[in-house]
Amino acid sequence: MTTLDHASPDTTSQTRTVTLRYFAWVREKVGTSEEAIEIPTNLETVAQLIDWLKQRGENYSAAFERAEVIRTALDQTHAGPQSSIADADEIAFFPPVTGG
Amino acid sequence: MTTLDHASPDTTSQTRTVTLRYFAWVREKVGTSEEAIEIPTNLETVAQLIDWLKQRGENYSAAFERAEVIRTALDQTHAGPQSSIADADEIAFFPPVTGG
Amino acid sequence: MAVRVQQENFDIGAEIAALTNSRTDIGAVVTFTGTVRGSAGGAPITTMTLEHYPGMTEAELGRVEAEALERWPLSGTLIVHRVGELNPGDNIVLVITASAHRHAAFEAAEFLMDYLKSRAPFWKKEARPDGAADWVDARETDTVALERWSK
Amino acid sequence: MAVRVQQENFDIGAEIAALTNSRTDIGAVVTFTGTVRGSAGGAPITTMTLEHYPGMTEAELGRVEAEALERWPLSGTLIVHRVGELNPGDNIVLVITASAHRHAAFEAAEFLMDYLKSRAPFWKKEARPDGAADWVDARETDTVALERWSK
Repeated sequence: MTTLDHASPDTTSQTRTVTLRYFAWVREKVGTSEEAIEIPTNLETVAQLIDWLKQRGENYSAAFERAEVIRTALDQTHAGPQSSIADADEIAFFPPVTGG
Repeated sequence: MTTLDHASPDTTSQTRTVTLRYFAWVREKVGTSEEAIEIPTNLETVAQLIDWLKQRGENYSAAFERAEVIRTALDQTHAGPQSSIADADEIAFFPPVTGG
Repeated sequence: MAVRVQQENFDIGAEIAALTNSRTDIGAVVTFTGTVRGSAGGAPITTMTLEHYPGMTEAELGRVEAEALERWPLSGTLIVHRVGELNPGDNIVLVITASAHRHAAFEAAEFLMDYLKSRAPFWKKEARPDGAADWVDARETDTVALERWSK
Repeated sequence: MAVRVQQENFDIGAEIAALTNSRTDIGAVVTFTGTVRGSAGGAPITTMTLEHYPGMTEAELGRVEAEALERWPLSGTLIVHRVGELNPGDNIVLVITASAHRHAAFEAAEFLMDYLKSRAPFWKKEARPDGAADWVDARETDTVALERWSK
């Protein structure tokens, strides 16, 4: 016998929508500058999101091949590989900056 | 019996002409910006010249009263109290500089 | 206290005048202007294209400016950064700091440039005479320059 | 590589353009502008008069500039210093340094200002609203600023 409580879905299949943005050669390798995508809610950190993205296709695996040089911003603020993405609506990936 | 050699004058009475220049409040206290004056050749240093000048009148003694704050240039190059004035044709006295 | 990202060139004299206009409490104004060099690593470049992250750029530059205002007694600051395609000799970035004291103005301008170089989301792509173009690599020295400001 | 002493104002933008004109090897330009403050020690001033030592000023600024060129890889430098009667807000001094590298440009500009402040034969006299006028006292901090450049 199941109740509503027991029927709550498996967390691995829960998703939410985030906006991903790519800049410079990360943008060129992924092939788009921006996309809204469904990500599993059990992805907790930037590093986990990058690993998940690398499974999506050759363009992603090429863009994130050297994950250690990729910089990330969560809602337009610099973040690190272990930063939590739980509250982020806009997640950006780019190479080290070269302005000025 | 005297010869020309023996007749060489006493060095204390030998003089030479130098140009003295004064700036800012040193100029105001001395009362002139520039003068050509005869100084004894036995004055060797800046400090000795200042002591000698102080005997020349109240305007000089007032200008050089606090000799430690007076700065000097010999032929337009900064010098100190113990610098030799032997080769200097233009000797300038002024307060610490305040440009910029 | 202003941050601008723009395609068009800037007029340094006019920007200083706007920042200091009719004020008599300033005393010291420092500007830094970065320009496009005509070669990279000994090889000539034909154009430099600057990409940025709209929104984050302004936010990050604003954070850097706020940090400078907290550290030094500044009467005014300005950061202007160009984007788009530029030619050798063109202006890229302008930083102005105004203060009653010259050391504050100098230090704040260096700080703003060090932070901007290491944190503001801009990326340069250099095109060569043969038509190829490469993204400029970040320089380790810029990260080192930033570290000296750690409190 | 130029030193000028003049009564008239200077145009910072025009001076930068003249120094960097048509060159693509520069990358970084730093300017310092010193201006007349409207008060000294909390009391208002009406005018500031700058006296200098013609001949020695140019010689001393030339020596300072030569020293900077020896210490840093500079593409160009300019020092302009005004003399005569100035009003609050007026420009007094302009230093420009141009280099391929921003740290060289920043350091050389600070060096030129520190040396100029402590060694160039200029003297300021400030007039107050009551008509009295006083020579500005040299500041100990300027001598301290100079000492950090000792090799």
